[in-house]
Amino acid sequence: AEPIKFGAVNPLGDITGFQTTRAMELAVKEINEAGGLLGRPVELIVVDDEMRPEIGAAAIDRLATVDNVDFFVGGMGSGVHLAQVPALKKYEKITVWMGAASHQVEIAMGPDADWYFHLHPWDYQQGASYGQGWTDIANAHPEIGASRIFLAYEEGAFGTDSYLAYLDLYEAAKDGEGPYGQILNDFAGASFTSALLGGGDYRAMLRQAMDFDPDLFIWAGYDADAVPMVAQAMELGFEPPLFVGAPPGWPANFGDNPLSDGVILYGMWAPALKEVSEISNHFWNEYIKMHGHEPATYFAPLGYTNIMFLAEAIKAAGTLEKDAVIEALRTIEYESPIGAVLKIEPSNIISNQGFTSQKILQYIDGEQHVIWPFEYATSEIKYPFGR
Amino acid sequence: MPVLETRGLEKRFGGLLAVRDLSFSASRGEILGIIGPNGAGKTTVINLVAGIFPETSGQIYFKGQEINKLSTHERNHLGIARTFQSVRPLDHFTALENVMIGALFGQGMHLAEAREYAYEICDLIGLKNVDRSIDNLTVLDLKKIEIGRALASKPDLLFLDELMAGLNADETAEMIEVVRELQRRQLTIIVVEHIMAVVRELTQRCIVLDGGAIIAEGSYEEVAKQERVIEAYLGKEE
Amino acid sequence: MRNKAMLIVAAFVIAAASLPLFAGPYFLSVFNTIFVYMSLALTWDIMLRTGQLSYGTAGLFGLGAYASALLVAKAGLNPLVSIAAGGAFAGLLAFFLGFGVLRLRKIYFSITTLALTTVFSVIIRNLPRLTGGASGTVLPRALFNGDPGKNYWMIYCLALAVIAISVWLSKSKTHYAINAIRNDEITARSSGIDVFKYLLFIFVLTSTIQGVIGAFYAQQYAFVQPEATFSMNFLLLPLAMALVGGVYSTIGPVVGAVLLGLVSEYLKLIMPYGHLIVYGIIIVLVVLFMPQGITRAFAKLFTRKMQVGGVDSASLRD
Amino acid sequence: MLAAASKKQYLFIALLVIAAIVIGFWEPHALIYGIQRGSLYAVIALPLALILGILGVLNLAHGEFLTVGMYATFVLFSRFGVDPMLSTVPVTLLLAVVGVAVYLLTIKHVLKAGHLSQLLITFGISLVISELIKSIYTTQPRGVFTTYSYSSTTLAGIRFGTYEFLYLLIAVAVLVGLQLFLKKTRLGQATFAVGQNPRGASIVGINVSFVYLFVFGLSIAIVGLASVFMVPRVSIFPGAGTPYTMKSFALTAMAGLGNLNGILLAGIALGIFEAVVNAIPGGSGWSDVVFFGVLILVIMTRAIREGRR
Amino acid sequence: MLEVKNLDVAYGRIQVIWNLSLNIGNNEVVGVFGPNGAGKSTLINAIVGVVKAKSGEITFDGVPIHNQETHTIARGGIVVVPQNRELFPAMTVKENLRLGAAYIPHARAKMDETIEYVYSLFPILKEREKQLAGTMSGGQQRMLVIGRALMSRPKMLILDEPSLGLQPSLVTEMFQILNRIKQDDMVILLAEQNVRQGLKVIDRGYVMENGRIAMEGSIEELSEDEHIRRAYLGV
Ligand SMILES: Nc1ncnc2c1ncn2[C@@H]1O[C@H](COP(=O)(O)OP(=O)(O)OP(=O)(O)O)[C@@H](O)[C@H]1O
Ligand SMILES: Nc1ncnc2c1ncn2[C@@H]1O[C@H](COP(=O)(O)OP(=O)(O)OP(=O)(O)O)[C@@H](O)[C@H]1O
Ligand SMILES: [Mg+2]
Ligand SMILES: [Mg+2]
Repeated sequence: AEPIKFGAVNPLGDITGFQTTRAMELAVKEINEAGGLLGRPVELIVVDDEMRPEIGAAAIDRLATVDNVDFFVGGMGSGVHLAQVPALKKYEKITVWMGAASHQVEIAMGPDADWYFHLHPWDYQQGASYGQGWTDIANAHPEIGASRIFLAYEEGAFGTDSYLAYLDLYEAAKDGEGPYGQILNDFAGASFTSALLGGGDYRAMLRQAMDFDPDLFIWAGYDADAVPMVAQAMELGFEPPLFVGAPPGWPANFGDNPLSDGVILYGMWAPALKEVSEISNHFWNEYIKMHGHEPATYFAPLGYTNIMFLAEAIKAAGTLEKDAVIEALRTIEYESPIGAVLKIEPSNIISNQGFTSQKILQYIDGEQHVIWPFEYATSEIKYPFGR
Repeated sequence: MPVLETRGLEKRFGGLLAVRDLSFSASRGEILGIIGPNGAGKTTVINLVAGIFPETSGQIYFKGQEINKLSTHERNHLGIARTFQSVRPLDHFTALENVMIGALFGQGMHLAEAREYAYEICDLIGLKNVDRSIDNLTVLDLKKIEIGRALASKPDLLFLDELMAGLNADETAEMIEVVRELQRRQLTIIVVEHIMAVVRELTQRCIVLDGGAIIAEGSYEEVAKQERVIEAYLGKEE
Repeated sequence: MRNKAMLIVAAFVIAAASLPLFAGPYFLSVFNTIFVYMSLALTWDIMLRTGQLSYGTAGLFGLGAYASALLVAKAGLNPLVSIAAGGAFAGLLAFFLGFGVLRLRKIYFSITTLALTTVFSVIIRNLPRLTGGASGTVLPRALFNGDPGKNYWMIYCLALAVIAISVWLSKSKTHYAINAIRNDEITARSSGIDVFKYLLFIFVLTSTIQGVIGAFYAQQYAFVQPEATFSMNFLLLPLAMALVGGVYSTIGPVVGAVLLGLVSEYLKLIMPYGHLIVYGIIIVLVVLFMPQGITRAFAKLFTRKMQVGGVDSASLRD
Repeated sequence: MLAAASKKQYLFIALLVIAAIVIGFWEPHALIYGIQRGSLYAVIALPLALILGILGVLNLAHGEFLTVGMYATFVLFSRFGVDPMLSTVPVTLLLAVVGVAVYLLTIKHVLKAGHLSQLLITFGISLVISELIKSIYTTQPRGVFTTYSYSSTTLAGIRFGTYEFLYLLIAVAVLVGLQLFLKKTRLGQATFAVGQNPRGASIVGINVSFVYLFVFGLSIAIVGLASVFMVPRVSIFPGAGTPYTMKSFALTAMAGLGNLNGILLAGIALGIFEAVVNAIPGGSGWSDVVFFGVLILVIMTRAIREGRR
Repeated sequence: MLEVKNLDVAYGRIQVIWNLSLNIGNNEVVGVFGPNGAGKSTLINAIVGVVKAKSGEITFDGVPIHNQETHTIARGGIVVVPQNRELFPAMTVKENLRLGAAYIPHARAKMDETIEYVYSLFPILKEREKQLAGTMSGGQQRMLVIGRALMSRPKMLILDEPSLGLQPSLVTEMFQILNRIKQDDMVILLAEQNVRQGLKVIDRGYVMENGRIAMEGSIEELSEDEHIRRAYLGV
């Protein structure tokens, strides 16, 4: 039978987009092996966006008009996605987008796009979820506090947005409100140039952090910053009790680095989840079996989720009819290998938001472990950071 | 009123005073020769008057107006044109277009007008095959382009810096005719040459520079007799 | 001969103009991008004709984009008007900067224009109140509500205008001035050319165009963001297109942009992973085997001694 | 051209020293970081300047060669457990070979085609190298961790990392080595001559094509040397070297074409400026403006001064 | 000593030398005359390998050199004073001179000696030892390039219009110098527009026209030829 076409736009040259695509291929394979959807096979068509906005936008046009896809999936960078918004609005096809965390996307999309589903937590949601996490952890472990937070953020959109979100959270916390209301007393931030963009010298920033003497030091940058960041902190003798990194991905073999022990990270997923989650375990094994390498970032299971979630909804709707599928996407719950149940809810602007929270993970003995939310925890928190 | 007059002109390059306290003038329709040993400062004088680089001190008057502060192209607009000792053609253009440049910008002509005028000039100086690209032209043609471009800006004062160098007798004679014709058109021409036959033929008056200063002045026959000039410049030959 | 050429050109112009009538949005979108880069490539080339190798196209592109986007977002200006305003802003700034930058030559000019690009983007990033900072500014709606046909016509007209300007320049007096300047500045000055005046004119002209194109880009996708808007792609790709096609001409950048634009789309189609390697190899091969650009290589094939855009190929050795 | 320190340069050195002392008292860390980073910029910029000065090629693939060196060091480390310090010789040699190969395959054939063709071909090369690395190693960063590269000492109550002083050492060594080579050896002198007039050089008996080959190979080897010493301190990813192309270009222009000593001075000066701005709370975001602002200022003042003369 | 056989040279598609043969024996000074564009410089450039011959053969001391590179030819003892100078503009006068000897093994050994000799010929070069070559006046640069060629202590010296731009007294002097060198066992090939002076030093001469040898002969034959007298001697 005529296949159902999923059109994905991913940055294939980047590890995130590359593995996302691989994970999507896995999901499609599994769906088809199980007999497809509505008796029809699923076809995945992927276009590289080269991380260039205009190329990403053209890819939407191509998928919509040349390949005649039924659904849009995929996506990473906010810059590319912003350029795709006008094109997406033009076609109003059901879109289940997994990446692009910037709230600017939400503004651009506006409240009326009922066909648009966004899986990744928005930047402000991530900030909020961490507050919740630290509050929970502080409640569970009286010796752990996060009342002084220092945020180091890279100068680009990703870091700056995090910083702005924190400032809002801090304002609220001053009045005892918001996710950080119960824990945060003092907050400061400083920016740095990411190694990805030619920086890589964090020492001036780290010295500011040291002077501030935080309970929790967190940096929002990229994977390339991870090792030099911890290492330079060591050089300076900077050892905050909680040392947190929030890049979207981590360097290969970061766990093998002796400095990684005790480093906390924010993310949606950790390989260790396979110990506690059936579906995570399944994903992990199948991915390796199919592609011969390990999933390196949470974008891999997210990509898998992206396809599976949509497939489940189609199955539930029993038709490709737009309103029915939208309705199904809004109502079904999907147990994701990410380690959470995916369920659509409204966010600040759009009505179809998927995940709203990240997890708090920690490198312990070279392994990423989940330490919060507690129901997915694979280990106790190691505290304090350092020797 | 002289067309060109300099008063106390000086140019210093680091420790070297290349032109010192130089005062001379040239009047309308005159062909003035500037001669002198290698490194005497002849080319430097041309560069100063043309405004290629600023003088260290002194004044330059052109048609009665002080032009010290003017830039090179403004001086060209006023009517000063020159050729270069080592030819500097514009090799993205044909021979004709090289000449046109002078008419276009020195004279502010329109394209069509400039083209016409450039043909005229090429005719005058005997430049043939003008629509060729210039990268396989002979030295003679390149020199003609130099003079053509300078002429096309309709100058009142024309400097010719070693125009005849590298030409054989035939060609030199041809060039001399060209310069004569220009003189008939009331141009003031200042020639810098090392070929004495040319200087003798062409100039009414010569100034002899040595070490940047005038050591002799007068008709070629007069200066050529002077001991100092022979010693510093001409040598004892012939 | 001449008439035939005119006819072919006219056929191309009309065919391209009627593209929206039969081509789908994808092709429009691809050509839309090609025209954006083509215009930038032409402006870069026009500046190059004066002998100045500019690395500032991305900077003025970005400035135009920001000026236009902010005028729409903050002052509610009509998007079409804002595109003109974006160009005017870039041109005006270029006018003032020109008094300094145009004193420089060679690598000093190049690096300074490049440095200015960074300076612009950092300043914009550090003025979050005005510009939205690092996360940029989103516009309420895209130009023509994202209508691919209208957007196409718009950029097509802009590109045609830039081509026309380029052609006109190569036939005007200015052509003689700027080529003379590139060739030998001393000769140019001595022949009465006001070098600074012409450089300033070209700098302001090309900057204005770059600003307009940037503004169109911003309006079309309805957002500006320092990383995306001041991307090095807006320098390097036009540069590569102009050089691959053949510099110092109108046809070169045009052909280069179309060719590289289509090649990159096609490569992506046949090899999703790693197509950029092939793209790079193609560029290297073009330089090795057609160092004067594709258009001149082909021109040579067809005529013994063809002049492209008024410049003989031999004059490329500088 | 590649002249010894002129009077102006001594003045500049004096100014730099005074500024350094003042900064040293006010914010000693900024001084230290500035010198360390600035030296690194300089080591990487020197070979770029050399290629630009002698071959007249602005090598847009400069940073990609740096990346290649990093990956080579990484591979030696991860496959064979070779400590980066021990990789110095093999990687430097390897990069020399890579440089020679790239030269023979590409650059050599476009030397007469003009600087624009050279610019484009190096752009193509940079694309090929970085995309090739991407397809082999993905964009996921790799790292080589060694404890010594993050050791620190405390001096007069100031704690600072010691490893990066190696950069200063290497910068000085490379600079002195290059100057000795250029001034004292016959090949070095030939290099100058070729840079100014290749045809003239061949007329006096200089093997011009060998000089080109040698200069390119040597330069890329220096890039390799720099990459080895960077590896223990940086993340290794396909774009790791890319930003250094423009930084090197900037330093070369700031020093003035052909002025090798000036590159070290410019590097350190810019490094210190950057570090000072970074040390000011909230300043980090502006450090690029300062870097390029100072660059523009220096270039403009020089142009204006020379214009008046 | 030098033998050129059936030489063809072209710039791209434009051929400028047609089936040209000439030879220069030991201890000979040979002149090449001809109008502008005749191909004198091209011939010289082909001999020293700056342009490559399309066909034909050039041998020096019996060794074929038309496939050698310029620097090898220079080291083999053929050094040229090019018409357009080819100096190192940003180097000092002295550095330019030293470079003339530095890459020719047998000349290197005698560098200091030769430099004094060159200085004695052109005192201004000594005076301006430290001036950058590019800032010297036209005539001074001509002296420098002649001096640089002498620094190489060539077996064969090729001069392409060496008198160009020199002051009259120096032109005389330069030809005297050539007369002197010729006694030191050096072969000289001289292209000149200044035929009157040129005839004073040469043993034999060729006249080139349109890329071909139009005439060959001894000084007497040449100076008596009506055409030569009119076109080159201006009588
Ligand atoms: N830019 C410069 N820097 C230093 N010295 C210079 C510069 N330009 C010229 N000179 C010196 O100034 C003097 C005058 O040079 P100029 O070129 O005017 O001589 P000239 O009379 O034209 O000689 P020639 O007959 O050889 O052309 C020379 O000694 C020359 O070396
Ligand atoms: N690089 C070149 N490219 C194309 N043609 C050239 C080139 N160099 C010289 N020619 C042409 O070759 C012919 C011979 O030139 P050549 O310079 O050898 O003559 P010449 O006898 O030395 O003349 P002159 O007395 O002017 O120096 C001329 O027609 C010239 O235009
Ligand atoms: Mg002179
Ligand atoms: Mg000649």
